[in-house]
Amino acid sequence: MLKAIGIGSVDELFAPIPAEYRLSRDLKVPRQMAESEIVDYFRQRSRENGEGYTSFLGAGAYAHYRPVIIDSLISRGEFLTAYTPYQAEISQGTLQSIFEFQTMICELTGMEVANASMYDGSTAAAEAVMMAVRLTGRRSVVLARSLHPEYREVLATYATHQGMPLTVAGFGANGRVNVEELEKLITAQTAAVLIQSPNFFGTIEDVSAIAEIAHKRGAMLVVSIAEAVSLGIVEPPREADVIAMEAQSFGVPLGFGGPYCGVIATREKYVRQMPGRLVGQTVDKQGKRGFVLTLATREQHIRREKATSNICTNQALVALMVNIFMTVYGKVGLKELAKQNLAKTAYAAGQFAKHGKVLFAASPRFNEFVVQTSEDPRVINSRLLEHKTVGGLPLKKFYPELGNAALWCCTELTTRSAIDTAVGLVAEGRGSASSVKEEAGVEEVAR
Amino acid sequence: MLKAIGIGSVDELFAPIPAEYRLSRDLKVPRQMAESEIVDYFRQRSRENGEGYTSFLGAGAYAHYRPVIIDSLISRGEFLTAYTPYQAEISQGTLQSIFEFQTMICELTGMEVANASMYDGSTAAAEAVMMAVRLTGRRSVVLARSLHPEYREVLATYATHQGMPLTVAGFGANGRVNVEELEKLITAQTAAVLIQSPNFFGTIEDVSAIAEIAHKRGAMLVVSIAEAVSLGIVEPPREADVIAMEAQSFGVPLGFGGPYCGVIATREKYVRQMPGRLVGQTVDKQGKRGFVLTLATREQHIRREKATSNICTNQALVALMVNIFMTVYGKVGLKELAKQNLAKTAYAAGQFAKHGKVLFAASPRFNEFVVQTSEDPRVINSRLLEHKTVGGLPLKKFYPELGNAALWCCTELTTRSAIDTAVGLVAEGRGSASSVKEEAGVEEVAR
Amino acid sequence: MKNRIRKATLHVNQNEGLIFEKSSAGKAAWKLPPLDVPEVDTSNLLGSSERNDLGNMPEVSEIEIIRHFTRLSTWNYAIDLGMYPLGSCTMKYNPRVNEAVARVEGIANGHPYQPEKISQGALHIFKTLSECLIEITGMDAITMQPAAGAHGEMTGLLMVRAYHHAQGRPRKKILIPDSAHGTNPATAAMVDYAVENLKSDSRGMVDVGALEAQMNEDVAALMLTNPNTLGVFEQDIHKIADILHAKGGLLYMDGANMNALVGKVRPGDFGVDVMHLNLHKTFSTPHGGGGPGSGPVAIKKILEPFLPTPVLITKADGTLGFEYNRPQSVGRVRAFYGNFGMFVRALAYIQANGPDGLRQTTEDAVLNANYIRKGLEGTYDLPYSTPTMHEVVFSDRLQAKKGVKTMDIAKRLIDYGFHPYTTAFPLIVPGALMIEPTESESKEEMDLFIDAMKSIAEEVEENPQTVLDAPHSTRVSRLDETAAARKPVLRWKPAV
Amino acid sequence: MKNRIRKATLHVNQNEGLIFEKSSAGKAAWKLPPLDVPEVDTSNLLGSSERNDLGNMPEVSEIEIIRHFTRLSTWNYAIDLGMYPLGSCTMKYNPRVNEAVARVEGIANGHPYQPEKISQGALHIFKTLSECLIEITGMDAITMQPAAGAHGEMTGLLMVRAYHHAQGRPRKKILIPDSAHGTNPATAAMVDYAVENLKSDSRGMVDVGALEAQMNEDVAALMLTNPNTLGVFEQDIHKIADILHAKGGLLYMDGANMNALVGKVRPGDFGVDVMHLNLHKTFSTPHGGGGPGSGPVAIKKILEPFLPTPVLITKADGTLGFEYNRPQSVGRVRAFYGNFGMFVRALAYIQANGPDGLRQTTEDAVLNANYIRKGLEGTYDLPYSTPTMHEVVFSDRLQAKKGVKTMDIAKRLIDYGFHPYTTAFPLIVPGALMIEPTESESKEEMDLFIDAMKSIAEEVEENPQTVLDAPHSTRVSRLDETAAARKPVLRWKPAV
Ligand SMILES: Cc1ncc(COP(=O)(O)O)c(C=O)c1O
Ligand SMILES: Cc1ncc(COP(=O)(O)O)c(C=O)c1O
Repeated sequence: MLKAIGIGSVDELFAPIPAEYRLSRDLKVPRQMAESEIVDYFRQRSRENGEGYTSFLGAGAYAHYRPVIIDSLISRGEFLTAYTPYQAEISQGTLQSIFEFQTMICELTGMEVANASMYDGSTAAAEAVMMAVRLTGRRSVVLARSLHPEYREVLATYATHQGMPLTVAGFGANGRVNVEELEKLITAQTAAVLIQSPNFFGTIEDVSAIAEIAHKRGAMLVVSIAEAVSLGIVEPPREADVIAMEAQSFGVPLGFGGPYCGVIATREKYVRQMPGRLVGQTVDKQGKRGFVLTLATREQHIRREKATSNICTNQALVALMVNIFMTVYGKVGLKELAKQNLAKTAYAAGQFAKHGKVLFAASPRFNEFVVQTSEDPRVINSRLLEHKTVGGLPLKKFYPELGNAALWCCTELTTRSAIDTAVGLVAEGRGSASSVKEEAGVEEVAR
Repeated sequence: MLKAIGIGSVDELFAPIPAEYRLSRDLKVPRQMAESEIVDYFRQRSRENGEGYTSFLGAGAYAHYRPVIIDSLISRGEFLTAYTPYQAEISQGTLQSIFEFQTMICELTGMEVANASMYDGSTAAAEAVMMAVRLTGRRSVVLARSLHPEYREVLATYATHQGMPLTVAGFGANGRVNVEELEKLITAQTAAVLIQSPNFFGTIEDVSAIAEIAHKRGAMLVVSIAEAVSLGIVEPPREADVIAMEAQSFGVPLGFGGPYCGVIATREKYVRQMPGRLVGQTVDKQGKRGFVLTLATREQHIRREKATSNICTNQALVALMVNIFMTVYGKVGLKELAKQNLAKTAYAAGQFAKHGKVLFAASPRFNEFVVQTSEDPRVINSRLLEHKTVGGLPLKKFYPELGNAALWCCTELTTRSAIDTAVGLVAEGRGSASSVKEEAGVEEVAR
Repeated sequence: MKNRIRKATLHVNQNEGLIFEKSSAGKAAWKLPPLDVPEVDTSNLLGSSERNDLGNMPEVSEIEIIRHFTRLSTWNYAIDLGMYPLGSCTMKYNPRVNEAVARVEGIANGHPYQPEKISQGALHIFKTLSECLIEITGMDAITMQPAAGAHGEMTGLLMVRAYHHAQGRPRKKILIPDSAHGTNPATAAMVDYAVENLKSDSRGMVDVGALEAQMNEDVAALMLTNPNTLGVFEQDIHKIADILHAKGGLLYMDGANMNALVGKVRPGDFGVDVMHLNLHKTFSTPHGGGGPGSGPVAIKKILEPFLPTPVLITKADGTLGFEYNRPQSVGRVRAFYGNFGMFVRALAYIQANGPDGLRQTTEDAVLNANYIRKGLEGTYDLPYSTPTMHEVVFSDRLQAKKGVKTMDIAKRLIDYGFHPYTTAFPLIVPGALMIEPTESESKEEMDLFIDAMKSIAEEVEENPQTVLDAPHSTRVSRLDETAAARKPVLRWKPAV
Repeated sequence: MKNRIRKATLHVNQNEGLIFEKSSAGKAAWKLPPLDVPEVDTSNLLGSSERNDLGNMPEVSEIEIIRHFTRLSTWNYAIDLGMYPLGSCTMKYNPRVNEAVARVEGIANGHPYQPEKISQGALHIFKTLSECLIEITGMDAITMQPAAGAHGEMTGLLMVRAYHHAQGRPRKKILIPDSAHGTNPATAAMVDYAVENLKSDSRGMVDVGALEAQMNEDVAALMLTNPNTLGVFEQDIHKIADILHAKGGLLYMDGANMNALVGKVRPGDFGVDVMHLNLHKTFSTPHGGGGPGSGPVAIKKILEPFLPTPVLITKADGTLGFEYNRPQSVGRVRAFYGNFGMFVRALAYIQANGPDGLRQTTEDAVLNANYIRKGLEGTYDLPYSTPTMHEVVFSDRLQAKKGVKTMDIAKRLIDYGFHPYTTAFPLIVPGALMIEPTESESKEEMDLFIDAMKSIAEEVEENPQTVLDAPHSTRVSRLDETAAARKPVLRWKPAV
């Protein structure tokens, strides 16, 4: 090949790089490893990473069963190693599956249009809010304190640097948004009200009430959904103007936090302000049905600085996992699945109520609940950890006002015996002031 | 559908079955389980099945590294869920890959033709012998005691029920076939001489010497190869008339003994007496190259009781694993792989020689060797087992004449530290008469 | 042609040469870890046994291998792509969970000789499946060793042979109906039995009269497929068994068609003494382009002493293990314990179905076959009007008048997006179209199939040539099999 | 057309409707375990929040799902099928071992909030990869949080913004060359910066004079892609950096084209202050039809205080953990820690290559691009003769004379068995053909590509219509995008 090109050595090709910058040494990265060594390396890391632990963690990342066929199908090279479907004639597989994804998201959320995916639930929420800002021409935002704390942080990052004022509405004793407070915070400048339902505590918000308040003032309501499985049994926030969802629960591995699958769904009339890719149906020269990326004039590669967002690569393959999961469970399965989550959680909350205080018990919840204990939950968790069990998420860091509280989650995978064991271990420390030994353990499990 | 067929209930379709035999109860099999339960069940069984043990077992089933792409490729539905390629126009994928498989087997064995696979190495050996019986018109067989004991049992099963006399030639102090004895056993009735190389002890036989003896008497030489990786560095038995191989070493999981991949390779002139499927090259109507199943007139579906064998379904998908493995390592890799096996084994044998007696040390070997100890190897193994290590295969059952001997195997996956640990543990019991406690353990690990 | 074909279309497809044609020195897809023991001098260790050259083995990169086999795969038809109605092959869905559990570490990597103490997991799977299969067949014991159906036939007949020997009067022959699969006579011959043909009657069943006449003390057994290869249940099965047993013969059942019976009737209950199962048919293990299979043989008590060794047992301490010491055994039929990986898949299939699921499966399989029979009756000739179980056999009699044979119709089906049915078998139906949909097919898919078959029948009338020249849509057209057999090219050779 | 096309052919392909069109009540592909806790009265628990209807969600069987997606997949082109020379996208081989290790239990199932004590495995991967990327880029620190390149750009510019604020003098604009990718200006706008265009010179590089003139205290940073989107290395990069730094501006590098530099030169060494990487380009994580990606941002010391939270640290006790308390941080850009699954794949890629492998990879990528340039020079117009690094950009000027545009040539390439190159980008080349082979392509595959491109050029002369009507071999012909955008149909609705 060198000959064909007419050069003597490959280095000649790097001549354009000023000599003084060229690297004359090896990079300091691990030496080349055989495939067997690579596999061993990651197996080892896996053993250091909670392999085989029982967990009661949720809080925006949920452990649901992943049907085997998801990986069988997404592992097909035709899906795995294709690029964004710009060339429609040889991308119909990806395009039709996205069209089906958009359809199912609409069916589940009660919205009219959905996009092909966003990075995750938190960025989807932020982009949804900016969408409202563009649509209303207003710039301030009111968000709920019962929204996932990290989602709030992300919105803050996106908003503050654009000089968008944010105000936060607290929650009441029922674990729901304090509607009176919210109402006061909404002004003529409020572009959007952002809430989550089921909210961070697993409590289902009174969406219609909040929608009414927001709309009365001409603000748009953006609802974030972090636990997609709830849609099987919980009425979707149909009164919302935009829904920003995290679909990880639908067949996406926990994977230590990502990749996940954000989605934005909204009303048809808002579609031209929607960020992200959209697939539309059309016909070919022979009138045969086909699918293409459409409304690209919203996007960066056409509109550049005037685009609705800078998003380009999204989470396509993860959206395909979600798509397959939704197809496997479908109309009946999703409901039954959600029911099991509800039942396990109801049982667990009931058991905990016997030994600790379960907060917000009055309001409807899906698969998470907050348990308040006399003991510091971090101490409790270090005790559970010795039994290969990961307890609920200590809330001190996010909600100091709740004292010794932790957020517990149960899914269809949580067994009764695991619940009973955990409840027992929590009860053990009842009333006891944390011993020194336990205190020692605290830091390590603190988040 | 019932309506379309014109019946009232499905049961009407089962009317042809005499009522007295129809089953009116549920089958007593496990209740229907959810996919998640099935996965849990097998995970549990896996934990009870030597998961995470280090092993020094070979003896016809070898632990080599399996490149990841093998499963990525054979998992494609187009390979996994296709039937035998009878309809060539929509089976070219399977057909071409078998043609490549046949070619590589020929390259490695030095033979002229190879079939598409047999059940395993043991049945391949038995069918190869029967092939010799048909070709020579003679009926008796001489086999080597250094042939895998279970292969000998299988041949006995196939042969005795056809009234084919079998005689066995022992091995000498060098671990190779006793040539003098062999020579005496070969008669004018001897259809075939069957040996294994590397033999059951890992020792490489003097194939040319044996071939000469056999051919001198008009008998055919059938050589069985159980450790395919040896072909990377050990000269193939080119003087053989038929080679019966077990290709499990080439990328096939140990899988507790199966499915594996037998193969028969021989000379062109014997092809019409060869059992099993064969793929041949041809052209289509436009003269385009294509592949088809050929010489089917040897097979049961055409010749029925006159067929060369009754084999129909073979081990196609396993042969595809083997094919991919051979393609991954190829001309250079297979040699380097074999070299590593040789080096690990040489090191291990050297270490063992310091503490026990390594038999047959004078002859060339590949990746197995026999260690003789004062202690009963079953006692040694129960000690190793406590360190999650599976020692060599105790040989008493198969070769009582060798006393306290065990067959050890090392592959590229055996680490130096694992070898040192094992050697240390074997040394521990040196000279010591097995204690009572140890004796207790014996039965459980006895084979 | 276009407008008629609804299920398939043309699409661009990659060509691909032989891997050897892509090979060039220096390319590699492998990498070994650094050696942690001293290098060795191979010629010193191996002497004259050292090999120096690996001939024409390929040298290619990993992406070339991925592309090579991915491209090749796209030339295959498969269950995963559509209906695969091969009669007698039971091409049902191969559940992916089966593949997943077969790859769980301890199950995929267990060594056959590892101590029983640390093999309880595998042995438990072995035992559970054995018990399920015994219950499903209504027999008393089972061997899991045979690697496929034909291997099971051999194992079964060996036990029959050993049984008669033990009785002190060996027998000479096996009766086999003319409708039987080729492996039946081939197997009988392999175990040194003479094969005697048994005629079928007008209903396509065993002619009981003829059997009565042919049965005598020389007959070791009758090998019967039930439902037989016409998809017909042998209604006189009990009479048949009685006739055999009366003269000391045994009834062997080829269980290839168990998909018509599971959960509805048990061979053990209607007089079968020995039978094999095809886990790769009835129990959903994948065909993989021609295997691996698994052909367990279930037997009645009288044959138990003759089971191949080893036999799985529960030991005194309650753990599972193998018994090797069985003096009357026919011996081993293969190394180790059988195609264990297939046991895992078959058990997963049984667990996923449960008692009700298994029954339902059988009912759907039979229902589907009858739906297709109904749909094509009249369009194609139905040589036997006897009730259909899991598969239906038509003949090309009507189309043959136009010179179109079953194989031509089969090839034309490819253009319509289907895999052909089984052609030219059973032999008692000249020009057979042997169709087995299995329970896996939806009404939608079967309607498309019926449609396609009818449309082809019309084409045969309107312009037979289209059918005779089919397939038209595959990357290769009909291949010259005669040439392939006349001058066999069975391996690639470098151009000289 | 046939005889010219060597790499592809036609083959039968399955049609497939929308999943909703296959749905019918009662079909199911799911099964839940029996509930081990008391059933609950949902309406009692949820009251008015209870949902009763899931609308038109599908009901299908498992085999239908397997077939649905398997059939759909066969309509896609992919790296696994052949050369995918999309310029700027670095469509290299995606190693399968990456997929395997990403699925190892503890790695696939780790919860982001599980105690750090039992997360050391994931954190170790995180740390090792971070260190590798810092070494490869020659920068001082890194954040792994961004989910893709554009997200990385935003994160980088937020840090730039925070830096200038901390300096006490916020700035208004970002300079962006006219050759830049669309995400660059879009990102600048998202973080409230004005975008000012920077002209390229005749060599396709930044016009240093123009830069000198445009640079002032209002400029926060220059966003530069290097090699730029013409595949040209910005030789005056050091001058450019100096000009920016002299006036207090920062140099942002879009690292999308790092595949041309890894192991040969480090951006940190030639003056870059902040840059993003695309693990889904340079580091072989699969594109998956449009993601997931990962866009880590590497920075110089001066920007470290502004890194998004949390930041990975080694704690007093030597274990790894996250630091959340970083007062000057720009804040989070997403929940949790980034697309961790992609980190696993990228690290596996680095391990499989090692220092020599990484350098070799870069050399091969550049060599391949130059081989293609050489092969097509003369046949296609090369607007910039400046030396080519990892990709080469031609224009359709010669073919346009016959009315054939870059998109037409691209569509015709499909018939030849290739995925098209990138069309109509960069904007400074009207009718661009942007070709990036990557290191993964063999000479054989590239020769076929060059051949195809030349053959198409001839077709343009002989009969342009064939090219204008292309593709001819795909199951759908060119689709009506205008209609799609005019009356958008963005979801399936049941026929009423
Ligand atoms: C009726 C019948 N018997 C026996 C066999 C042979 O089974 P196998 O191919 O598993 O050896 C088959 C398989 O084709 C069959 O259809
Ligand atoms: C030069 C350049 N910059 C930025 C991007 C955007 O990266 P991503 O798609 O990962 O957001 C791309 C990807 O297409 C690109 O080619």
